[in-house]
Amino acid sequence: MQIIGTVITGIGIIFLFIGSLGLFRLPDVYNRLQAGTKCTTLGAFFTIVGVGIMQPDWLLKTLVIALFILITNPISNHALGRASCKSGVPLCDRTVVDKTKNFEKCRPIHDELEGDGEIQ
Amino acid sequence: MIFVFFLILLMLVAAIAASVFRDLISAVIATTLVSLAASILFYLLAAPDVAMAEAAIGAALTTAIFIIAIRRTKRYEE
Amino acid sequence: MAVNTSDIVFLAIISAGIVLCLLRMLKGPTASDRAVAVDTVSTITTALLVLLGSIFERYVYLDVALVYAVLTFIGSVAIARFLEKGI
Amino acid sequence: MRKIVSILLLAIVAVGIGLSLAKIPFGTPKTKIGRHYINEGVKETGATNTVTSVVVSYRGFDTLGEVTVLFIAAIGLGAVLSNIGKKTAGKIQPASMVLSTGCRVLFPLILVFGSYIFIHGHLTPGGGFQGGAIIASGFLLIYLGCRERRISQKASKVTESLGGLVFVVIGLLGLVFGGYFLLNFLPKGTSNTLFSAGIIPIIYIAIGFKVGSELAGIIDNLIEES
Repeated sequence: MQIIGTVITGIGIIFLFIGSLGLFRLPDVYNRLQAGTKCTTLGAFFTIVGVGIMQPDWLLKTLVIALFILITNPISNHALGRASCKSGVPLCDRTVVDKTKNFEKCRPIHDELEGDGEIQ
Repeated sequence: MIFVFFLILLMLVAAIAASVFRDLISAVIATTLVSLAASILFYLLAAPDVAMAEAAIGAALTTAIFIIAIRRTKRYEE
Repeated sequence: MAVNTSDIVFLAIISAGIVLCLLRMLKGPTASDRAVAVDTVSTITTALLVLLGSIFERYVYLDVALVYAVLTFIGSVAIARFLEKGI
Repeated sequence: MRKIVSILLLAIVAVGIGLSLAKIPFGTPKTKIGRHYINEGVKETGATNTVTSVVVSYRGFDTLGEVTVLFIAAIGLGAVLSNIGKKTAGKIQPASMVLSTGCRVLFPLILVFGSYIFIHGHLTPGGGFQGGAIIASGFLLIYLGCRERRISQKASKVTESLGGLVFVVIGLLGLVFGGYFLLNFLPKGTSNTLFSAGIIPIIYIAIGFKVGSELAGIIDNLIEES
């Protein structure tokens, strides 16, 4: 039981590290969001459940924590992605397909835009 | 012990960043990072009550109040 | 409190991840990048708190991790709503 | 210049924190009264969490002062902001469907979690202030996600006043029963169960409601009236 839990926790922590590596290396906000959401959600889930398997008395509470992570993390990342789209952060120059051009909803708000895309 | 010093260094770098940034929203984000590190420090010092208060107030409420204040003033420092 | 070798390795890897996020927070050209970096750090922190609870072998310390899992996303949502001029 | 001074001050504070962490041995009681709290606290008050027994039982009058400070701050903020008058809401971007649905799903769970924190304040870490802050964060989430559901100012004021009233009345009941303010007049019960520790859970529930409604009222004032 101890060994299984340690292995699962190790997998989760490797996912967490890969997520932050992707956050550091990828070119623009939208790619970074992808690394920051998927990898860290999966990694945190594996880590927390792995600790729960290591100490079987804790399994219920760790499952509750993992459930909350699974609900809240995608919501905040969705809100951040929508906000960066609306505030006009540019895509990186290697982007091939931009489907948000076709939707009026996804375009940045142009009135009194303070220019979030500029580098301060 | 090394981990504690790592956390103190993290707090220090984030606090310096918060004082240097010209964009006030970025400064608020850096302040959130300071409060995260402070909460882990309280946790390591075996004070879970204080860590819980720091997490509940520093993570959500302080950020929101700063943002509401920035909304009525200018976003970029001159 | 028993610190195994595996725990030290885990803490080292997590520290490296937090350092990468910190660098992105310092570098990131727009405010959105910084917000994404801090959001990632808060998720990593939740996992770290559960891991530290298992190292300390204290069951009641899990409550703090639960507070993190429930509340830290509200700060990110607040920043996002400001950036899209919704608040 | 200002930047250099701020960086210098921060460095000094960091060195101070680091040195104090390196020198102080943690976990050894130094003072006589600290040793008394740790050794006799569970027996005398019935609360398993020593911090709670200090905050509510040994230093209960102090806590009443803190709650009063928070109350005065909320009242003062309302008085300052009511002069400005209502701004028109203007063009506010509505929240996306994911966010508003998530808010509606998560809001009751956050309320239940905050209640858990302050009801179990004498058993697990946490207490009235932490639970109140969590509940206020839930209301903040409502303001961020679905703006049209706002709380009524009157209900929050009534809840806040009731919380303060329960605290003071329980203190006065101690005066009636035993002779001093905030006497623990209820039976202690067996420790480490939910119904134990006499008046401590009741006071913490009152503080939780009071702090939660106060912080929610502050957020409502700031968002709607400024």
